[in-house]
Amino acid sequence: MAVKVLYFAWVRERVGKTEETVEPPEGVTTVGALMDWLAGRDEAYAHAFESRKTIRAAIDRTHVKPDTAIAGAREIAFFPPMTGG
Amino acid sequence: MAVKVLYFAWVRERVGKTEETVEPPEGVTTVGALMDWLAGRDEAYAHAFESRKTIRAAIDRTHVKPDTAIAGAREIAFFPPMTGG
Amino acid sequence: MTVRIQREPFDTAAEVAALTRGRTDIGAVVTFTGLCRGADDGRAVAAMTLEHYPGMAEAEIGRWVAEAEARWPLMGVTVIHRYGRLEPGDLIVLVVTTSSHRAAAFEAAEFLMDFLKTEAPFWKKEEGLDGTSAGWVEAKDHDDTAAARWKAPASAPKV
Amino acid sequence: MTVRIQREPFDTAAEVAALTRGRTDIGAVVTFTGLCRGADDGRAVAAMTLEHYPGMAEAEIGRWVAEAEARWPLMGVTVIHRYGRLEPGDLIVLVVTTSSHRAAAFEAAEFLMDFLKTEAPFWKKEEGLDGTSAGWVEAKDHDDTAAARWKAPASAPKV
Repeated sequence: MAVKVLYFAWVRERVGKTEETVEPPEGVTTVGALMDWLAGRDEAYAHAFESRKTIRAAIDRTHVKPDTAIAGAREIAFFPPMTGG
Repeated sequence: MAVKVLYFAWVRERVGKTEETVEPPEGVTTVGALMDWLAGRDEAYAHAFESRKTIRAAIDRTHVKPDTAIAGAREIAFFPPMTGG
Repeated sequence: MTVRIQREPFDTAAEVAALTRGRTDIGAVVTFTGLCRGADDGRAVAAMTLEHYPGMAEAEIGRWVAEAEARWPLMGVTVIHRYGRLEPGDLIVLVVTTSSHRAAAFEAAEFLMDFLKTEAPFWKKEEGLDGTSAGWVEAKDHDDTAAARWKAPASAPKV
Repeated sequence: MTVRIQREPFDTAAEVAALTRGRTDIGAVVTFTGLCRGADDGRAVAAMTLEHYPGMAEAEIGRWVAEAEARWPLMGVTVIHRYGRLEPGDLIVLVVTTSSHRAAAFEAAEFLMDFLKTEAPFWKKEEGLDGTSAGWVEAKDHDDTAAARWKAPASAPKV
Protein backbone atom coordinates (compact mmCIF):
# COMPACT_ATOMS: atom_id res chain seq x y z
CA MET A 1 0.00 0.00 0.00
CA ALA A 2 1.46 3.37 -1.01
CA VAL A 3 0.72 6.16 1.43
CA LYS A 4 1.73 9.80 1.70
CA VAL A 5 3.65 10.56 4.90
CA LEU A 6 4.18 14.09 6.24
CA TYR A 7 6.69 15.24 8.87
CA PHE A 8 6.61 18.40 10.98
CA ALA A 9 8.91 20.33 13.33
CA TRP A 10 11.86 18.32 14.66
CA VAL A 11 10.57 15.09 13.13
CA ARG A 12 10.77 16.85 9.75
CA GLU A 13 14.23 18.22 10.50
CA ARG A 14 15.58 14.82 11.53
CA VAL A 15 14.03 12.92 8.61
CA GLY A 16 15.25 15.67 6.31
CA LYS A 17 12.10 15.99 4.23
CA THR A 18 8.59 17.44 4.57
CA GLU A 19 6.76 14.59 2.85
CA GLU A 20 7.21 11.44 0.83
CA THR A 21 5.24 8.48 -0.43
CA VAL A 22 6.19 5.19 1.19
CA GLU A 23 5.19 1.56 0.57
CA PRO A 24 5.34 -0.31 3.86
CA PRO A 25 5.21 -4.13 3.67
CA GLU A 26 1.93 -5.93 4.29
CA GLY A 27 2.61 -6.69 7.93
CA VAL A 28 2.69 -2.99 8.79
CA THR A 29 -0.96 -2.36 9.66
CA THR A 30 -0.93 0.23 12.45
CA VAL A 31 0.46 3.72 13.03
CA GLY A 32 2.86 2.33 15.64
CA ALA A 33 4.08 -0.41 13.28
CA LEU A 34 4.61 2.21 10.58
CA MET A 35 6.80 4.21 13.00
CA ASP A 36 8.79 1.04 13.78
CA TRP A 37 9.25 0.35 10.08
CA LEU A 38 10.26 3.96 9.30
CA ALA A 39 12.73 3.96 12.24
CA GLY A 40 14.46 0.97 10.66
CA ARG A 41 15.10 2.63 7.32
CA ASP A 42 18.32 4.49 8.17
CA GLU A 43 20.02 6.51 10.87
CA ALA A 44 18.11 9.71 10.11
CA TYR A 45 14.75 7.96 10.53
CA ALA A 46 16.05 6.10 13.57
CA HIS A 47 16.95 9.45 15.15
CA ALA A 48 13.61 11.02 14.18
CA PHE A 49 11.64 8.17 15.75
CA GLU A 50 13.92 7.35 18.68
CA SER A 51 11.55 8.73 21.32
CA ARG A 52 8.56 7.13 19.71
CA LYS A 53 6.23 7.60 22.67
CA THR A 54 6.63 11.35 22.31
CA ILE A 55 5.67 11.47 18.64
CA ARG A 56 2.05 12.20 17.70
CA ALA A 57 0.35 11.02 14.54
CA ALA A 58 -2.59 12.05 12.40
CA ILE A 59 -4.39 10.14 9.67
CA ASP A 60 -6.16 12.28 7.12
CA ARG A 61 -5.82 15.32 9.39
CA THR A 62 -7.27 13.75 12.53
CA HIS A 63 -5.23 12.83 15.61
CA VAL A 64 -4.82 9.06 16.01
CA LYS A 65 -3.20 6.68 18.51
CA PRO A 66 -0.35 4.25 17.72
CA ASP A 67 -2.75 1.29 17.60
CA THR A 68 -4.93 2.89 14.91
CA ALA A 69 -5.05 0.92 11.65
CA ILE A 70 -3.55 2.63 8.63
CA ALA A 71 -5.68 0.79 6.05
CA GLY A 72 -7.36 3.30 3.76
CA ALA A 73 -5.27 6.26 4.94
CA ARG A 74 -4.48 8.83 2.25
CA GLU A 75 -2.16 10.97 4.39
CA ILE A 76 -0.32 10.06 7.59
CA ALA A 77 1.54 12.76 9.54
CA PHE A 78 4.13 12.48 12.33
CA PHE A 79 5.05 15.36 14.60
CA PRO A 80 6.09 16.35 18.14
CA PRO A 81 3.53 17.39 20.78
CA MET A 82 1.89 20.61 19.68
CA THR A 83 3.01 23.98 21.02
CA GLY A 84 0.63 26.44 19.38
CA GLY A 85 -1.62 29.04 20.97
CA MET B 1 -24.69 63.49 65.62
CA ALA B 2 -25.35 65.02 62.20
CA VAL B 3 -24.53 62.72 59.29
CA LYS B 4 -24.92 62.95 55.54
CA VAL B 5 -27.16 60.21 54.13
CA LEU B 6 -27.28 59.28 50.43
CA TYR B 7 -29.93 57.23 48.63
CA PHE B 8 -29.63 55.41 45.31
CA ALA B 9 -31.90 53.67 42.79
CA TRP B 10 -35.35 52.72 44.14
CA VAL B 11 -34.43 53.72 47.69
CA ARG B 12 -33.75 57.22 46.30
CA GLU B 13 -37.00 57.22 44.32
CA ARG B 14 -39.07 56.17 47.33
CA VAL B 15 -37.43 58.59 49.77
CA GLY B 16 -37.77 61.31 47.13
CA LYS B 17 -34.30 62.80 47.53
CA THR B 18 -30.71 61.99 46.63
CA GLU B 19 -29.16 63.10 49.91
CA GLU B 20 -29.82 64.90 53.15
CA THR B 21 -28.23 65.56 56.51
CA VAL B 22 -30.00 63.86 59.41
CA GLU B 23 -29.56 63.99 63.18
CA PRO B 24 -30.57 60.64 64.65
CA PRO B 25 -31.08 60.48 68.43
CA GLU B 26 -28.31 59.14 70.65
CA GLY B 27 -29.71 55.62 70.90
CA VAL B 28 -29.24 55.10 67.15
CA THR B 29 -25.74 53.66 67.01
CA THR B 30 -25.75 51.13 64.17
CA VAL B 31 -26.59 51.10 60.46
CA GLY B 32 -29.58 48.85 61.16
CA ALA B 33 -30.86 51.16 63.89
CA LEU B 34 -30.48 54.12 61.54
CA MET B 35 -32.65 52.31 58.97
CA ASP B 36 -35.26 51.63 61.67
CA TRP B 37 -35.24 55.27 62.70
CA LEU B 38 -35.45 56.52 59.09
CA ALA B 39 -38.31 54.08 58.37
CA GLY B 40 -40.27 55.67 61.21
CA ARG B 41 -40.06 59.21 59.85
CA ASP B 42 -43.01 59.12 57.43
CA GLU B 43 -44.75 56.92 54.87
CA ALA B 44 -42.21 57.59 52.10
CA TYR B 45 -39.33 56.44 54.31
CA ALA B 46 -41.39 53.52 55.59
CA HIS B 47 -41.93 52.42 51.98
CA ALA B 48 -38.26 52.91 51.08
CA PHE B 49 -37.09 50.80 54.02
CA GLU B 50 -39.93 48.26 54.13
CA SER B 51 -37.79 45.35 52.85
CA ARG B 52 -34.91 46.26 55.09
CA LYS B 53 -33.05 42.98 54.67
CA THR B 54 -32.72 43.72 50.97
CA ILE B 55 -31.17 47.16 51.40
CA ARG B 56 -27.39 47.50 51.37
CA ALA B 57 -25.42 50.20 53.15
CA ALA B 58 -22.04 51.85 52.83
CA ILE B 59 -20.18 54.05 55.29
CA ASP B 60 -17.69 56.43 53.75
CA ARG B 61 -17.84 54.50 50.46
CA THR B 62 -17.21 51.04 51.89
CA HIS B 63 -19.86 48.32 52.14
CA VAL B 64 -20.99 47.68 55.73
CA LYS B 65 -23.39 45.32 57.52
CA PRO B 66 -26.45 46.40 59.55
CA ASP B 67 -24.62 45.85 62.85
CA THR B 68 -21.79 48.23 61.92
CA ALA B 69 -21.49 51.24 64.24
CA ILE B 70 -22.17 54.62 62.67
CA ALA B 71 -20.00 56.60 65.07
CA GLY B 72 -17.57 58.78 63.14
CA ALA B 73 -19.26 58.24 59.77
CA ARG B 74 -19.15 61.21 57.42
CA GLU B 75 -21.36 59.70 54.71
CA ILE B 76 -23.83 56.81 54.95
CA ALA B 77 -25.48 55.46 51.80
CA PHE B 78 -28.49 53.16 51.36
CA PHE B 79 -29.24 51.33 48.12
CA PRO B 80 -30.64 48.11 46.64
CA PRO B 81 -28.40 45.17 45.72
CA MET B 82 -26.06 46.22 42.92
CA THR B 83 -26.76 45.35 39.29
CA GLY B 84 -23.77 46.72 37.42
CA GLY B 85 -21.36 44.99 35.07
CA MET C 1 -4.21 50.05 37.22
CA THR C 2 -6.71 52.18 35.36
CA VAL C 3 -10.27 52.50 36.68
CA ARG C 4 -12.66 54.89 34.99
CA ILE C 5 -16.35 55.58 35.43
CA GLN C 6 -17.63 57.55 32.48
CA ARG C 7 -20.70 58.43 30.45
CA GLU C 8 -18.85 58.25 27.10
CA PRO C 9 -18.20 55.09 25.08
CA PHE C 10 -14.76 53.50 25.31
CA ASP C 11 -12.37 52.16 22.68
CA THR C 12 -11.34 48.64 23.62
CA ALA C 13 -8.48 48.54 21.11
CA ALA C 14 -7.02 51.81 22.47
CA GLU C 15 -7.24 50.52 26.05
CA VAL C 16 -5.48 47.28 25.10
CA ALA C 17 -2.81 49.22 23.21
CA ALA C 18 -2.23 51.44 26.26
CA LEU C 19 -1.50 48.33 28.35
CA THR C 20 0.65 46.46 25.84
CA ARG C 21 2.48 49.06 23.73
CA GLY C 22 6.26 48.70 23.79
CA ARG C 23 6.17 45.69 26.10
CA THR C 24 7.54 42.25 25.32
CA ASP C 25 6.79 40.56 28.64
CA ILE C 26 3.02 40.23 28.12
CA GLY C 27 1.97 36.90 26.64
CA ALA C 28 -1.77 37.01 27.27
CA VAL C 29 -4.43 39.70 27.03
CA VAL C 30 -8.03 38.97 28.00
CA THR C 31 -10.79 41.49 27.40
CA PHE C 32 -14.37 41.28 28.60
CA THR C 33 -16.88 43.65 27.07
CA GLY C 34 -20.44 43.84 28.38
CA LEU C 35 -23.11 45.16 26.04
CA CYS C 36 -26.66 46.40 26.54
CA ARG C 37 -29.08 43.78 25.19
CA GLY C 38 -32.43 44.36 23.51
CA ALA C 39 -34.17 41.83 25.73
CA ASP C 40 -33.82 40.67 29.32
CA ASP C 41 -35.48 37.42 30.43
CA GLY C 42 -37.67 37.58 27.34
CA ARG C 43 -38.83 41.17 28.02
CA ALA C 44 -38.02 43.72 25.30
CA VAL C 45 -35.73 46.52 26.47
CA ALA C 46 -35.65 49.84 24.58
CA ALA C 47 -32.93 51.33 26.75
CA MET C 48 -31.47 51.24 30.23
CA THR C 49 -30.20 53.91 32.56
CA LEU C 50 -27.24 53.11 34.76
CA GLU C 51 -27.09 54.98 38.06
CA HIS C 52 -23.92 54.85 40.16
CA TYR C 53 -22.49 56.11 43.44
CA PRO C 54 -19.78 58.56 42.36
CA GLY C 55 -16.61 58.15 44.36
CA MET C 56 -17.58 54.80 45.82
CA ALA C 57 -17.79 53.13 42.37
CA GLU C 58 -14.16 54.03 41.61
CA ALA C 59 -13.03 53.11 45.14
CA GLU C 60 -14.83 49.77 45.20
CA ILE C 61 -13.59 48.69 41.77
CA GLY C 62 -10.09 49.84 42.72
CA ARG C 63 -10.19 47.60 45.79
CA TRP C 64 -11.13 44.56 43.66
CA VAL C 65 -8.45 45.33 41.08
CA ALA C 66 -5.90 45.54 43.91
CA GLU C 67 -7.15 42.17 45.19
CA ALA C 68 -6.82 40.67 41.70
CA GLU C 69 -3.28 42.06 41.42
CA ALA C 70 -2.45 40.43 44.75
CA ARG C 71 -3.87 37.05 43.70
CA TRP C 72 -2.48 36.77 40.17
CA PRO C 73 0.77 37.87 38.47
CA LEU C 74 -0.83 40.59 36.34
CA MET C 75 1.07 43.13 34.26
CA GLY C 76 -1.75 45.62 33.94
CA VAL C 77 -5.49 45.92 34.46
CA THR C 78 -8.01 48.36 33.04
CA VAL C 79 -11.64 48.59 34.12
CA ILE C 80 -14.08 51.06 32.57
CA HIS C 81 -17.75 51.22 33.55
CA ARG C 82 -20.24 53.53 31.90
CA TYR C 83 -23.25 55.22 33.43
CA GLY C 84 -26.21 57.12 32.01
CA ARG C 85 -28.69 56.06 29.34
CA LEU C 86 -27.60 53.19 27.10
CA GLU C 87 -29.38 51.53 24.20
CA PRO C 88 -29.20 47.91 22.98
CA GLY C 89 -25.83 47.26 21.38
CA ASP C 90 -24.10 49.98 23.45
CA LEU C 91 -21.02 49.11 25.46
CA ILE C 92 -21.48 49.02 29.25
CA VAL C 93 -18.32 47.70 30.81
CA LEU C 94 -14.75 46.77 29.86
CA VAL C 95 -12.24 44.67 31.77
CA VAL C 96 -8.75 44.14 30.34
CA THR C 97 -6.20 41.92 32.08
CA THR C 98 -2.66 41.18 30.95
CA SER C 99 -0.18 38.61 32.17
CA SER C 100 2.69 36.50 30.94
CA HIS C 101 0.42 33.44 30.73
CA ARG C 102 -3.22 32.90 29.95
CA ALA C 103 -4.54 31.32 33.16
CA ALA C 104 -3.88 34.43 35.27
CA ALA C 105 -5.36 36.76 32.67
CA PHE C 106 -8.54 34.67 32.27
CA GLU C 107 -9.08 34.11 35.98
CA ALA C 108 -8.49 37.73 36.96
CA ALA C 109 -10.92 38.96 34.29
CA GLU C 110 -13.62 36.56 35.49
CA PHE C 111 -12.95 37.47 39.11
CA LEU C 112 -13.28 41.19 38.35
CA MET C 113 -16.49 40.74 36.40
CA ASP C 114 -18.03 38.64 39.17
CA PHE C 115 -17.36 41.40 41.71
CA LEU C 116 -18.33 44.21 39.37
CA LYS C 117 -21.71 42.50 39.06
CA THR C 118 -22.26 42.06 42.78
CA GLU C 119 -20.20 44.68 44.65
CA ALA C 120 -19.74 47.75 42.44
CA PRO C 121 -22.39 50.39 43.25
CA PHE C 122 -24.27 50.52 39.94
CA TRP C 123 -28.00 50.04 39.37
CA LYS C 124 -29.77 49.41 36.09
CA LYS C 125 -33.24 50.67 35.27
CA GLU C 126 -34.79 49.38 32.08
CA GLU C 127 -37.26 51.09 29.74
CA GLY C 128 -39.83 48.96 27.95
CA LEU C 129 -40.55 49.32 24.25
CA ASP C 130 -43.56 51.61 24.81
CA GLY C 131 -41.31 54.20 26.43
CA THR C 132 -42.62 53.50 29.92
CA SER C 133 -40.30 52.35 32.62
CA ALA C 134 -39.99 48.60 33.05
CA GLY C 135 -38.34 49.21 36.39
CA TRP C 136 -35.16 48.43 38.24
CA VAL C 137 -33.26 45.29 37.33
CA GLU C 138 -33.17 42.83 40.23
CA ALA C 139 -29.91 41.35 41.43
CA LYS C 140 -29.50 37.74 40.34
CA ASP C 141 -28.71 34.84 42.64
CA HIS C 142 -26.40 33.28 40.06
CA ASP C 143 -24.22 36.39 40.16
CA ASP C 144 -23.84 36.01 43.93
CA THR C 145 -22.98 32.34 43.41
CA ALA C 146 -20.37 33.28 40.81
CA ALA C 147 -18.76 35.80 43.18
CA ALA C 148 -18.84 33.35 46.11
CA ARG C 149 -16.66 30.79 44.30
CA TRP C 150 -13.64 33.09 44.70
CA LYS C 151 -14.03 33.22 48.47
CA ALA C 152 -13.80 29.53 49.35
CA PRO C 153 -11.76 27.88 50.62
CA ALA C 154 -8.39 29.62 50.13
CA SER C 155 -7.49 32.81 48.32
CA ALA C 156 -4.97 31.02 46.10
CA PRO C 157 -5.74 31.04 42.38
CA LYS C 158 -7.16 27.92 40.75
CA VAL C 159 -4.72 25.95 38.60
CA MET D 1 -17.76 30.34 13.05
CA THR D 2 -14.65 31.90 11.56
CA VAL D 3 -11.34 30.01 11.66
CA ARG D 4 -8.35 31.44 9.88
CA ILE D 5 -4.70 30.43 9.74
CA GLN D 6 -2.63 33.27 8.35
CA ARG D 7 0.82 34.80 8.17
CA GLU D 8 -0.48 38.39 8.46
CA PRO D 9 -1.35 40.22 11.68
CA PHE D 10 -5.00 40.47 12.66
CA ASP D 11 -7.14 43.36 13.88
CA THR D 12 -8.91 42.32 17.07
CA ALA D 13 -11.32 45.28 16.99
CA ALA D 14 -12.37 44.48 13.41
CA GLU D 15 -12.96 40.82 14.30
CA VAL D 16 -15.07 41.78 17.32
CA ALA D 17 -17.04 44.27 15.19
CA ALA D 18 -17.70 41.56 12.59
CA LEU D 19 -19.28 39.38 15.28
CA THR D 20 -21.31 42.06 17.06
CA ARG D 21 -22.28 44.68 14.46
CA GLY D 22 -26.02 45.25 14.21
CA ARG D 23 -26.84 42.71 16.92
CA THR D 24 -28.65 43.43 20.17
CA ASP D 25 -28.74 39.90 21.58
CA ILE D 26 -25.06 39.72 22.54
CA GLY D 27 -24.39 40.70 26.14
CA ALA D 28 -20.83 39.45 26.56
CA VAL D 29 -17.74 39.44 24.37
CA VAL D 30 -14.52 37.79 25.55
CA THR D 31 -11.30 38.10 23.59
CA PHE D 32 -8.06 36.30 24.22
CA THR D 33 -4.95 37.55 22.46
CA GLY D 34 -1.69 35.67 22.68
CA LEU D 35 1.53 37.60 22.08
CA CYS D 36 5.12 36.60 21.37
CA ARG D 37 7.22 37.29 24.49
CA GLY D 38 10.83 38.39 24.63
CA ALA D 39 11.74 35.71 27.16
CA ASP D 40 10.62 32.14 27.83
CA ASP D 41 11.47 30.51 31.16
CA GLY D 42 14.14 33.17 31.70
CA ARG D 43 15.78 32.60 28.30
CA ALA D 44 15.87 35.61 25.96
CA VAL D 45 13.95 35.08 22.72
CA ALA D 46 14.77 37.23 19.66
CA ALA D 47 12.02 35.70 17.53
CA MET D 48 10.04 32.53 17.00
CA THR D 49 8.92 30.69 13.93
CA LEU D 50 5.56 28.98 13.99
CA GLU D 51 5.21 25.93 11.78
CA HIS D 52 1.78 24.42 11.17
CA TYR D 53 0.08 21.56 9.33
CA PRO D 54 -1.94 23.29 6.63
CA GLY D 55 -5.40 21.85 6.28
CA MET D 56 -5.28 19.97 9.57
CA ALA D 57 -4.82 23.16 11.60
CA GLU D 58 -8.07 24.62 10.23
CA ALA D 59 -9.89 21.28 10.55
CA GLU D 60 -8.74 20.63 14.12
CA ILE D 61 -9.60 24.13 15.37
CA GLY D 62 -12.94 23.90 13.56
CA ARG D 63 -13.72 20.70 15.45
CA TRP D 64 -13.01 22.36 18.79
CA VAL D 65 -15.07 25.43 17.91
CA ALA D 66 -17.96 23.12 16.98
CA GLU D 67 -17.53 21.36 20.33
CA ALA D 68 -17.58 24.72 22.15
CA GLU D 69 -20.73 25.72 20.27
CA ALA D 70 -22.35 22.46 21.35
CA ARG D 71 -21.39 22.98 25.01
CA TRP D 72 -22.24 26.64 25.47
CA PRO D 73 -24.92 28.97 24.06
CA LEU D 74 -22.56 31.01 21.89
CA MET D 75 -23.63 33.59 19.33
CA GLY D 76 -20.41 33.63 17.36
CA VAL D 77 -16.80 32.48 17.60
CA THR D 78 -13.69 33.64 15.76
CA VAL D 79 -10.29 31.96 16.00
CA ILE D 80 -7.25 33.26 14.14
CA HIS D 81 -3.82 31.67 14.47
CA ARG D 82 -0.73 33.04 12.76
CA TYR D 83 2.27 31.15 11.41
CA GLY D 84 5.70 32.19 10.18
CA ARG D 85 8.34 34.29 11.92
CA LEU D 86 7.13 36.46 14.81
CA GLU D 87 9.03 38.85 17.05
CA PRO D 88 8.42 39.78 20.69
CA GLY D 89 5.26 41.88 20.95
CA ASP D 90 3.75 40.37 17.80
CA LEU D 91 0.28 38.86 17.93
CA ILE D 92 0.12 35.06 17.68
CA VAL D 93 -3.45 33.97 18.29
CA LEU D 94 -6.92 35.45 18.75
CA VAL D 95 -10.03 33.84 20.20
CA VAL D 96 -13.28 35.81 20.32
CA THR D 97 -16.42 34.37 21.90
CA THR D 98 -19.82 36.03 22.19
CA SER D 99 -22.87 35.04 24.19
CA SER D 100 -25.84 36.58 25.94
CA HIS D 101 -24.12 36.13 29.32
CA ARG D 102 -20.56 36.23 30.53
CA ALA D 103 -20.06 32.71 31.92
CA ALA D 104 -20.51 31.01 28.54
CA ALA D 105 -18.24 33.50 26.76
CA PHE D 106 -15.46 33.15 29.36
CA GLU D 107 -15.62 29.37 29.58
CA ALA D 108 -15.73 28.83 25.83
CA ALA D 109 -12.72 31.12 25.31
CA GLU D 110 -10.70 29.27 27.97
CA PHE D 111 -11.78 25.91 26.55
CA LEU D 112 -10.69 26.91 23.04
CA MET D 113 -7.33 28.24 24.22
CA ASP D 114 -6.64 25.07 26.21
CA PHE D 115 -7.22 22.93 23.12
CA LEU D 116 -5.40 25.28 20.77
CA LYS D 117 -2.36 24.86 23.03
CA THR D 118 -2.50 21.06 23.13
CA GLU D 119 -4.34 19.82 20.03
CA ALA D 120 -3.90 22.31 17.19
CA PRO D 121 -0.98 21.28 14.95
CA PHE D 122 1.39 24.20 15.48
CA TRP D 123 5.00 24.08 16.62
CA LYS D 124 7.15 26.94 17.88
CA LYS D 125 10.87 27.23 17.27
CA GLU D 126 12.66 29.98 19.15
CA GLU D 127 15.72 31.99 18.14
CA GLY D 128 18.14 33.13 20.82
CA LEU D 129 19.47 36.67 20.98
CA ASP D 130 22.72 35.78 19.16
CA GLY D 131 20.73 34.81 16.06
CA THR D 132 21.33 31.09 16.58
CA SER D 133 18.46 28.76 17.05
CA ALA D 134 17.41 28.07 20.62
CA GLY D 135 15.39 25.12 19.42
CA TRP D 136 11.86 23.81 19.47
CA VAL D 137 9.61 24.77 22.35
CA GLU D 138 8.64 21.74 24.41
CA ALA D 139 5.02 21.00 25.21
CA LYS D 140 4.15 21.86 28.80
CA ASP D 141 2.50 19.49 31.26
CA HIS D 142 0.39 22.29 32.70
CA ASP D 143 -1.17 22.82 29.29
CA ASP D 144 -2.22 19.16 29.18
CA THR D 145 -3.61 19.52 32.70
CA ALA D 146 -5.57 22.60 31.64
CA ALA D 147 -7.07 20.77 28.67
CA ALA D 148 -7.88 17.68 30.74
CA ARG D 149 -10.15 19.61 33.11
CA TRP D 150 -12.77 19.94 30.34
CA LYS D 151 -12.98 16.18 29.85
CA ALA D 152 -13.97 15.05 33.33
CA PRO D 153 -16.45 13.99 34.45
CA ALA D 154 -19.34 15.22 32.29
CA SER D 155 -19.36 17.43 29.23
CA ALA D 156 -21.75 19.91 30.85
CA PRO D 157 -20.40 23.44 31.38
CA LYS D 158 -19.26 24.50 34.81
CA VAL D 159 -21.64 26.83 36.67
